[in-house]
Amino acid sequence: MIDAFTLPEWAALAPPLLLALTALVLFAYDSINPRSTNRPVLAGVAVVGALASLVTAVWFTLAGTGADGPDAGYDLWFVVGDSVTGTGAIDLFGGQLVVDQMALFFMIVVAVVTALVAVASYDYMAGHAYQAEYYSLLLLAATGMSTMAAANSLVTIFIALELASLPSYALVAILKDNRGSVEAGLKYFLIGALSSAIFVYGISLVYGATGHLQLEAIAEMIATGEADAYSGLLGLGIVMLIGGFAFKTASVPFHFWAPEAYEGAPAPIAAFLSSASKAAGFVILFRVFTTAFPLETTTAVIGLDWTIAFIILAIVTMTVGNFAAATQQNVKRMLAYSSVGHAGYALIGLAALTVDGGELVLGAAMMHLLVYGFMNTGAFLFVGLAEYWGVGRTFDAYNGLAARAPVACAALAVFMFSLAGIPPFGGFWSKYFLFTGALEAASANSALLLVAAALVVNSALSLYYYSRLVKAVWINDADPSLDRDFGGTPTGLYAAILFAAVMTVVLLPAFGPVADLAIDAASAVLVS
Amino acid sequence: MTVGIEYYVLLSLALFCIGLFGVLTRRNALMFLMSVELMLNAANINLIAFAFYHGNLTGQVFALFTMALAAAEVAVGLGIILVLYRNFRDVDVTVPSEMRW
Amino acid sequence: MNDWIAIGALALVGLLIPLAMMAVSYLLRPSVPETSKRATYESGEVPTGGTRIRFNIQYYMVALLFVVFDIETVLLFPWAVIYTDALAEYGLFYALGPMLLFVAILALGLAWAWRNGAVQWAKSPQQVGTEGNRP
Amino acid sequence: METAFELAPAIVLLPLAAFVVALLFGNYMPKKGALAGIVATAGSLLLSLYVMAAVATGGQHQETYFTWAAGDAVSETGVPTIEFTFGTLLDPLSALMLVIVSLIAFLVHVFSLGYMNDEGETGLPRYYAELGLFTFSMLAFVIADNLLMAFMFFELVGLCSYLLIGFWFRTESAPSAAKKAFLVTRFGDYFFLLGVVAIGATFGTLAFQGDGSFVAAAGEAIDNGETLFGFGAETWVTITGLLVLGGVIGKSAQFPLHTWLPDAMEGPTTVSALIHAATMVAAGVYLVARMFGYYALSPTALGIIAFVGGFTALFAATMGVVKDDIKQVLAYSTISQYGYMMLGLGVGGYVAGVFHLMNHAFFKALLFLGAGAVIVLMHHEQDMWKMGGLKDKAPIVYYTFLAGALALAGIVPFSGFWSKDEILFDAIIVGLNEPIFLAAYAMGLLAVFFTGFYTFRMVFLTFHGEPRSDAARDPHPVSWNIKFPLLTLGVLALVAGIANLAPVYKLTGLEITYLEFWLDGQYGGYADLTYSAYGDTVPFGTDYIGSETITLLIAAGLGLGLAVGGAVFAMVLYNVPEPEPHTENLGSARTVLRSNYYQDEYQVWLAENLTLPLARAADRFDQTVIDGVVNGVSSVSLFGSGRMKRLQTGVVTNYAALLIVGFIVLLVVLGVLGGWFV
Repeated sequence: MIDAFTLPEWAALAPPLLLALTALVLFAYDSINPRSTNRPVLAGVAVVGALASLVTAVWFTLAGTGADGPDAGYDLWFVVGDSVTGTGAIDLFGGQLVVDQMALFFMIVVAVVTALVAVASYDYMAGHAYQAEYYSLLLLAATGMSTMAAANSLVTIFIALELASLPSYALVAILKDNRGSVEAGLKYFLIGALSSAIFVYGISLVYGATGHLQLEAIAEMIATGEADAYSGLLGLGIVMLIGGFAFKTASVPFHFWAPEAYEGAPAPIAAFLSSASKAAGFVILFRVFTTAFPLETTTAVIGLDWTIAFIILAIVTMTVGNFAAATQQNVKRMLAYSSVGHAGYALIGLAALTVDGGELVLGAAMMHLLVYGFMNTGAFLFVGLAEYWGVGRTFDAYNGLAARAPVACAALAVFMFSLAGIPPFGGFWSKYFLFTGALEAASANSALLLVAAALVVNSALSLYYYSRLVKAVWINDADPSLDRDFGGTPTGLYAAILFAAVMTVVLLPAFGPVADLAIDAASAVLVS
Repeated sequence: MTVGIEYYVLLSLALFCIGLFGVLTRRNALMFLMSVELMLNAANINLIAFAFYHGNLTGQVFALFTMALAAAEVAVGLGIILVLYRNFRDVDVTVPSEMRW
Repeated sequence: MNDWIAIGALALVGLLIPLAMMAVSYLLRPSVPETSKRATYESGEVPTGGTRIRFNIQYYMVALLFVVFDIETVLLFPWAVIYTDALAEYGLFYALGPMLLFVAILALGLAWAWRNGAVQWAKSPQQVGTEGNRP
Repeated sequence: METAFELAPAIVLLPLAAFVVALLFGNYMPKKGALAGIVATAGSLLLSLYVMAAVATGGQHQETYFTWAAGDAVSETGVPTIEFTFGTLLDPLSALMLVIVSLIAFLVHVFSLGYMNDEGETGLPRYYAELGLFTFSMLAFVIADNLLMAFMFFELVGLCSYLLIGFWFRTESAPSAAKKAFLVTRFGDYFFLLGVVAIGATFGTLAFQGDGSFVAAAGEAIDNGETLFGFGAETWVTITGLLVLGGVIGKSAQFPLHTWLPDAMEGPTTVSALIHAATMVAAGVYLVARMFGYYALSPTALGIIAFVGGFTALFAATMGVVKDDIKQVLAYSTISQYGYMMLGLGVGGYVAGVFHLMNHAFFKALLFLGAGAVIVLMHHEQDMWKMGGLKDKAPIVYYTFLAGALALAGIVPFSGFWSKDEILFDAIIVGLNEPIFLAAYAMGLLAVFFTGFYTFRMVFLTFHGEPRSDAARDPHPVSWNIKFPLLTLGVLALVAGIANLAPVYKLTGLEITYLEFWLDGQYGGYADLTYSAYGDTVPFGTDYIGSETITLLIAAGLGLGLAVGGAVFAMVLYNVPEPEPHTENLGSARTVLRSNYYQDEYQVWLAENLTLPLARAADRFDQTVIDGVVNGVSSVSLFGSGRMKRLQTGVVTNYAALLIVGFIVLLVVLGVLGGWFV
């Protein structure tokens, strides 16, 4: 280990910094060479940046950056600080940002999705005027999401959240002459602005109750009983914070933007928002509620176990998402609602926390978000492929696509079955862990039996509409009167879809290490 | 002479509710945006009042960030409203409702 | 005697005086309706068109730039307040560096906006020509 | 020594690599992927020999490579956790089997060059890929260190068997035979799976070896007189053992699940040699040997194994007598010979069973490859009545085939004699103590005569006499790649008996029973997996007629005499220039035998008259009751879905309102629950 090259501690932020740098490079390129439509260079730079971020995040994870315990990491060529010795989470800027295993885990998710989306956009956005803007907005949003993973203070959380949101609004509406895109952007923006207003107000109330914005400091104030006098403010503030997070994660009742935004947005952006943005929303949700509002002490102050809020949200979100998805005729909209449903599954991670445990279920939620990052991105990119070919939007329009594109359709089947949680795919394990986690916690709180039951019922229902899509592409015959004119084979889209499919499958055998990492990360934030 | 903190909270709450009312009733996108700004400013009042109350500057600095972000949000929002007008010939937020159910 | 009473009285007076003046003038003035009186006043020019005309899009562009840059200045203030102390404690690099980086990023944004024609009032025919080709 | 064990996974993975290579690049390679398979199996063979050498010098190895699931499920015996793993267990038994499998796989690959490539078959990359996958699965099955892993690869070899039987899928019979093989063995495997689950749930472990193995746990449970799932421990061990035996009976083609094997001859002859004679069919017997310690705990299970084996040996041998197709004869003889192995294991003759397994692998692979060579010679004619006189045209094929036939018939000194004799000896000494086993012995003994008869009937019809068709008069030449495997195996068929000359030892006291020492762990191995450890557990006593030597001589004499008798009878009937079928002389028995004792018919009858009505009833129940409920639920859900999505009105102001309402409802609910309003 002696020969490792040691980087300063701030280098632990390399994944978001690399994304930001790439965004600025794209901006600079566009300033020098305005309105360039040199797609290979622009998409290439974006992909390279995302991959660099991914590689550093994976590298840090392997090297044990932010991990605890002496044997946390492997001997690698360069490391951050003295992290190999397992000194635990790295606090930066006075605790405003923190890099630990959970942060790195979600940085990986964000970077992977960004890379996939950037690759897919190469074809999807061909012929679009604002190439450089598109990619730099994409990377700025990714920067925000990556920073959200590391944010450890309500200030940084809010800034990162807005940094992720604002470019997203623009990205959704980037097809300026497409009424759907503009409508989606408008709705997303309006609901987003409203939610962020509620969120900031929540922050101000929490600040009022505790006098701090840094998460550990808030927890300390709550623990020492100095916030006792403001339990009402704190309670209202917490609920408002939940509102802000619910927007970001597309959870009911802040989900209304999601179906429209995903349906109207360009398919890669829909993939990006529904995977990376959701994951980033969840990471701050997890961090805020595990770090700033530890269950035991917070319950003492506000007189209420906040898991109840998540139990309600989880059940309602699952149910609304899946039920609304069941009878959709538009594939993209079906996926959008299913994405709402999946937010409900991930919420179980917080709903099933207990005073003395829950790292399994929290880890399971993190795993689910990772797997979801692949399978859902892939599914949306498949829709992107269909849009690229102009086959139409409804289930019927997808009939018999397998004859034209068997490989992509096989990948689609993988995504659908994995989303439904059918055993041979990655989606099964994470859902299974969520289920067992909920059952385990049910001994402490029997309401979780309801959550587990809702999970099962909704999964069963989801199988219905997921398999409908598989049936459409594989079994139904195309309408012979339709003379479809497929373009060529878009390499970028195909590559992204296939990579996502392979990862969805490969995650099954690799689930052991992934699960270990997620559970480690979860227990680290729960203990602190 | 100081004013009790609860009055500031009441003021900000009132402002917040006015903003909320505007959000729920106004159909003009710009008015919607302004109402949201009101809500954000309500939060700012809280932050600054509590910063004063707790005797630290965190809240004030955060209020500055909130203002900056509100400005950025408006910038993006105006952009979206411009394309809204170009596509729908209107800035009524209830007009675009093609995507539903 | 509460201080608030003085403030209340001031507010009351502040409201009363203009209201009273408007009331008085309403009572005293003669009412002679006439078209030219009802017309919109535009510095003596004859008004043309309605009031609700569309402004050039560039107004918005400049306004947006202004809003963003104006507000970003706000962030300079807290930095300026602690600059001297920070200089003493952390040295020039850590005190000045971040702000330079911040300004540099803003400058990059400005450069981008400039190059993309955000501050351009009129388009040359050539630009209009290339513009037409874009979807 | 450690290196050998560290390299052990490579034995398994090399054929897997060959599978991938043949599948992906087979079309672009010379010989269409055969070379990849040959290289891989040769590598496996060398490594297997290395492992064998390591075991021979006192090594043994057990290692878990991958735990793919672990859980906290309390077993019936109180073990708190259970783990599902992939691991290897290298001991004398598995090392021996590794060598057998990789050797035969290697030879079959070489033979395939002559049988498949030179004959201009199409689809060769698929063929070699499937062979590679099969070899991989079989080797992985052999080194499995736990029952679940064994089951998984047991299934995988079944899949490969299905694929390879159906290799000529464009014909009518091959796909049908493949399906039959798959379904019949699956029927047995179903019980096997139940057995795996039962054993796992009972003992909380599926390991074969060590203190934490289910064998040890079962022994303990019996010793402590525990009650498992409401049964006495021994009864429960019997039940679970018999469930696992279901898979064995299916895979090793024992009565009554033997019907698939004759049909499986639709596959290429090389496949028959590798899969349906030497290795995959052996998987069942190997599994019994692998968990012999478990069966040894239950006399009932052993008795059933012995009787199934003895009966199958006789039953299949009688059917072999009347077949005209050379491969059919061999198929029935395979069934019969596996019956012997089961008989041997069932009477506690662990060494005898494994010995016969080894010998049979060699001589039956030899016979099948010989038959393959004959088929090449005969321009793809399999009917023995159209052959004849090939002896002089293809001497190498003839003499190697003859060596295999002598071994199969059990003529001294060929390998088959020694192992079959040992099985029968083990059976008789147990039978003398417990007379009921005498019946099993008698069946086994009687089968010896039939074996001798059909074997030599086959030899004489094929090679002797006058050529009875144009093809036989002008055979197609065969090249080195056919002769080389035949010679190798011919030598082995002749000399493999040296491995365990038990009669010689008993008569002269020369300590040359190497296989027994080997399996007894005297060179290396785990103490709980040795012959003597099993011997202590096996609940049967033994008796002799007079002394051991006399019994031995009687048994050997009877066996050899009957075998020679059968052979001579066959010679009298068929070693003439123009042989007659003679089957008319059997009268009505001929019809029965030709129809394979109506086994297929009664199974079809069972399927049509029992299973089908049951399935219909279940279907009706499903259609009305279950589907009614399901459809009801789904209509309700879809209706609910229709309502639910109406929430999304498309008007953003409504969203804001609903959002606020939702938020306030949440706030109120939480406030009420948290008592904020009081």
